[in-house]
Amino acid sequence: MAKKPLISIIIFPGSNCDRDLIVAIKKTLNVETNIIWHNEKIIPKSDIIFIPGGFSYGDYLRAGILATKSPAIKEVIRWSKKGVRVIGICNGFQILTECKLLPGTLTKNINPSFLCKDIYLKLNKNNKLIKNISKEKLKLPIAHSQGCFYCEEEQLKLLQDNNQIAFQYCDVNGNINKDNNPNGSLLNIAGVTNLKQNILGMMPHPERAIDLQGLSDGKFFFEVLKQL
Amino acid sequence: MKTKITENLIKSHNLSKDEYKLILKILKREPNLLELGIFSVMWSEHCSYKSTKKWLKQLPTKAEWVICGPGENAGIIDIGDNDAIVFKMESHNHPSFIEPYQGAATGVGGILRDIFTMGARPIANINSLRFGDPKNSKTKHLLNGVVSGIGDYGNCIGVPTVGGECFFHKSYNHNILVNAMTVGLVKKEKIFYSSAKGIGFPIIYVGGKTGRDGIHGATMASAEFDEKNKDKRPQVQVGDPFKEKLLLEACLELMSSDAIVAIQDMGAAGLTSSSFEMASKGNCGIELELDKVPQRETKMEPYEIMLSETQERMLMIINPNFKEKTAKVFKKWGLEFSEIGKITDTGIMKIYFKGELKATLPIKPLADAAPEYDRPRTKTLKKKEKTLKDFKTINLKQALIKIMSSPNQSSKEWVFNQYDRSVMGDTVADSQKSDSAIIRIHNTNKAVAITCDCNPLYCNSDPYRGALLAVTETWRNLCASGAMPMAITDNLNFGNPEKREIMFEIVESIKGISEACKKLKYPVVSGNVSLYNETEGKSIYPTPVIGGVGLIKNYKNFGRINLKKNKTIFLIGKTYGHMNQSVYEKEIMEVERGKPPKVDFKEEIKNGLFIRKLIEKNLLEGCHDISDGGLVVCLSEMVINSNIGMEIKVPKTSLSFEEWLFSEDQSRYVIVPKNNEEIEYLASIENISINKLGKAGGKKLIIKNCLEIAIKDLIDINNKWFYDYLS
Amino acid sequence: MKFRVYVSFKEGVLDPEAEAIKKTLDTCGFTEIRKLSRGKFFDIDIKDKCKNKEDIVKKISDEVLSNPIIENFKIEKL
Amino acid sequence: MKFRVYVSFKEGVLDPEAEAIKKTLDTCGFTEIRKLSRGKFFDIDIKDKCKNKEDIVKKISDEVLSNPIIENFKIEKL
Ligand SMILES: Nc1ncnc2c1ncn2[C@@H]1O[C@H](COP(=O)(O)OP(=O)(O)O)[C@@H](O)[C@H]1O
Ligand SMILES: [Mg+2]
Repeated sequence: MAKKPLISIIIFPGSNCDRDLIVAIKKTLNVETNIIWHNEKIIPKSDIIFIPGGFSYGDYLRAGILATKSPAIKEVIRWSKKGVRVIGICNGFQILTECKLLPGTLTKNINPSFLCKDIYLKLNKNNKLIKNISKEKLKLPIAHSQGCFYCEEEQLKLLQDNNQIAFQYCDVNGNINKDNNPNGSLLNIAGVTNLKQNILGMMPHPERAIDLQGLSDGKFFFEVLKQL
Repeated sequence: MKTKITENLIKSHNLSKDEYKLILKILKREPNLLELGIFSVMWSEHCSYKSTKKWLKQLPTKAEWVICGPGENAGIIDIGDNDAIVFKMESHNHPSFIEPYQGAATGVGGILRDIFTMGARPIANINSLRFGDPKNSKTKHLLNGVVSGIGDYGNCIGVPTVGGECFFHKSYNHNILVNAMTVGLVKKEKIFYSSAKGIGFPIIYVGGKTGRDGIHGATMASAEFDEKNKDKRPQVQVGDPFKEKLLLEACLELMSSDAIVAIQDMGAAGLTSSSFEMASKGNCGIELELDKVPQRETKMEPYEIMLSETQERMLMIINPNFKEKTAKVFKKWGLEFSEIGKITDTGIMKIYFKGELKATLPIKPLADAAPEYDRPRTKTLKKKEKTLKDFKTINLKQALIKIMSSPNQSSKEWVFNQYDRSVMGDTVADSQKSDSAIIRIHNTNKAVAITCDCNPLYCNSDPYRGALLAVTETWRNLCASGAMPMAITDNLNFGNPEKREIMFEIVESIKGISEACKKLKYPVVSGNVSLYNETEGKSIYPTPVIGGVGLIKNYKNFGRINLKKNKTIFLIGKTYGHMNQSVYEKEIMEVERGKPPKVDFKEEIKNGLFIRKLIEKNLLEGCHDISDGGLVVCLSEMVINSNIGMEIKVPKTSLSFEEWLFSEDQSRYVIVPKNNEEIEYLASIENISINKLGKAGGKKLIIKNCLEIAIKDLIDINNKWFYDYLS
Repeated sequence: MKFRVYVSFKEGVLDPEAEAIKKTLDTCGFTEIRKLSRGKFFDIDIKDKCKNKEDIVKKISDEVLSNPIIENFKIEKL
Repeated sequence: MKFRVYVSFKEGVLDPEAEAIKKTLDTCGFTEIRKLSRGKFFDIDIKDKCKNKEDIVKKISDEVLSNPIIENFKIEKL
């Protein structure tokens, strides 16, 4: 992107990481975010559309489902088909799977209570969307109770074969194993893209880790967006 | 169908005979049932503070930086640059015992509303919890429910829950404590108050529809309701954090205009106390039309509408020029709202229902006549206690293991991992990383430090000193985080004030808080009182929980519970070996005896200011105050947090190893300087007691000639209890 | 032997979740719904050899599966 | 007209909450239970005047009330 990218963010009733995301984008990319209220019927052509974390509609019924009924989501679907990049974080990821823009689903954590902690993420350097992040691993916070990624076996195979698995939970040395799977996700999956790799969903929160002591890897995530 | 006001009815409304006589005098006639209900809640302990008002007045509440002290929905302090911090603590003890999940959740919801009612955006929650003996059959269920209730509510609304306390003791077997505190941020010129203004201005109700939630049980049992509507039993309050989030955003959006003249949340006693207090503060009258109150259930009576405690509701007085704007904002956020009345100049509250006048109450006389008691009190009858020194010695390593794996000293990871601590992106440190939680003031370099504390064993042994120590402990926590302590909120949890010994505890505690606050120039700006925490004559230990708030100039320089390899470890402050009421005596000797430790305020202030200065100048790698469990617990926590070991030598002293390691003398800190000479020099010129303890490094906590334990073992021991207990 | 236990809210208890679902359905065009309420069910298979099966299911429903303060339950033999 | 929609997990999908309940029951002595599974139900009242009531309920169940990747639903007329 030569000139400043146009970044839109959709806010639903109950979203609560919208401000954090807007601030993170401003701090890392020096861009003002274009705010879209959930019932707007038109989203202007954007370079990236973000769906923030939080509890859209209180996460009632199940996380993400009620938000998929908003008018703005129809626009997200339309733009995503045209190749516009769409990134959903946490609740945004849940919304993207619920409206089937991303494969699989996010179910209750294996230990069914809410879990907030800092985790490490291993990056898939063969995934188009994130491969230019200048780090092997990111340390980011997670905070969710429905983050266990699940899909059917054939689908999982496809995700692997097509490099759609963008992030996996790992330990401080980058090892992926059961002990550092915080929520029971298949293959420690923390983030996936669609087949075309223009839509990304992830459970961890890069926007909360911009400039705090010991927690600033989120900036690597945002900075790479400049290069898209 | 006029209900006769019988003696029983009066009694079931918790009104004494004298109080009823006063009602007759004020009204110059008999009240009807609705009016009786209103009197009963307005004069309840909860709303009128009738047992404690006399004493609360003695609390020091002023300082140049105090913008608003007790009396409003929350206290407010000035942190410079036009920013102000709004905070308060509130209890939801009884509802949480009945239904832990909803009770705790709605407790959080209630305190959040108190904060945003004043125009502030909530930026952090903390909580102080007391449960019964873990072996008690109900404890596990209560712990599970309360923690997930607190977590789910705060997580959903998107305010980080960054710290707190969780303490077990059998005195809470039948009365748990759930005290929640919220801290908010507001621009000084955008503070909203509850005092009504504007004759003729409309009163707007917004938020959840009114149901029969939480209507006083005893009152509902009264004759008329019992026979006619068997299914109209009182209901538990259920929290709706999603609605609260909408309410929060809508209120803050509307507050950015000049629409709102006055605003008040509907908390305890719902519409009654909110409307009454607004009118009373503004010296005006009020007219309500109850048909216009949005209702969730059918056939609700005026009595029920006025006394309902449905959550997530607000009352506001609107400048009529902004009616449209107001409607627009509430519609945007999908909130139910309704104009339910207006402000008048009559000084009278008039309540209409279906066109009929149902209640007429003079506001000022009712408020002014609210009872205020000086209840009799006597010193608790306990055996004369003096300091006892004959403690049992056992293997020191075994003692440490037992203490670090005890429910009260165990890592609370199981608890705080259920709380979203990082939302809002300004959590510099939760209370695991520093002695208080540290929240950056958005878009600035400043931060607030927040902590809460109370040691019930200290308070039970000596309510005066115990309360005083709770205040100093929060002050020390703030200093150890590098913050300038500014003000406190308090939550006074006690048994039945009509008992002389309990009243004695209450008064002594308030005196203890006052004394500490005066000495530390650390005023009380808000608080809450929760009485009658007793079952079958057994009262809880006196538990005056203190919530402290301080200011950090530069969020990058804060005190970390941390070690650094090869750096020297120092002890600040004097060790006298006070063991009574300590964790050691409780856990190892299984006794609670003697007096809690003393505080020398000169020493306390000197050490606290010294520590803060070191942190502000970024001269420390790590810092931790010494509290429950003494020096060795403090050192263990530093080892666990940093995953770095240490080797310590006990200095030559007349104290035994036990006293040296486990005593709970006050005003002490452990620090890890970047540069030893500099710190030693600064300490010498300020006449600070400083002792070299040893060095950080290695994979073990080694205290020469006393004990040795691998970090890994220490971590396992410390983590084990909660997971074993709950799985 | 199999039982199904239905757990639902008592009359008058606020159910924010049902309210939010109903509202969403309204706004996305399912305006035909007059009322929506919500509950949970549990299918329990009890070992054949054990006596008083029904009492056991009742006890479990009361003590574990439902929250008697806000919920009712009903047991059905399958 | 009233309908009840049952939503339950597909065969083979892990339900950690049901597992947790089963475990709790085991530890508090209810060892007679062979199996416990869990589901949700929704009671939906559709306005009388509206046509294709069942289709509407089906649509809502499929699009909103259940998650087709892990859940099945069944509709019952009440
Ligand atoms: N123990 C206390 N110390 C200081 N202030 C107190 C104390 N208890 C209550 N207050 C003050 O009295 C007022 C009324 O408190 P409360 O009834 O809890 O308010 P609300 O109805 O808004 O929750 C508040 O301003 C509160 O800060
Ligand atoms: Mg209030």
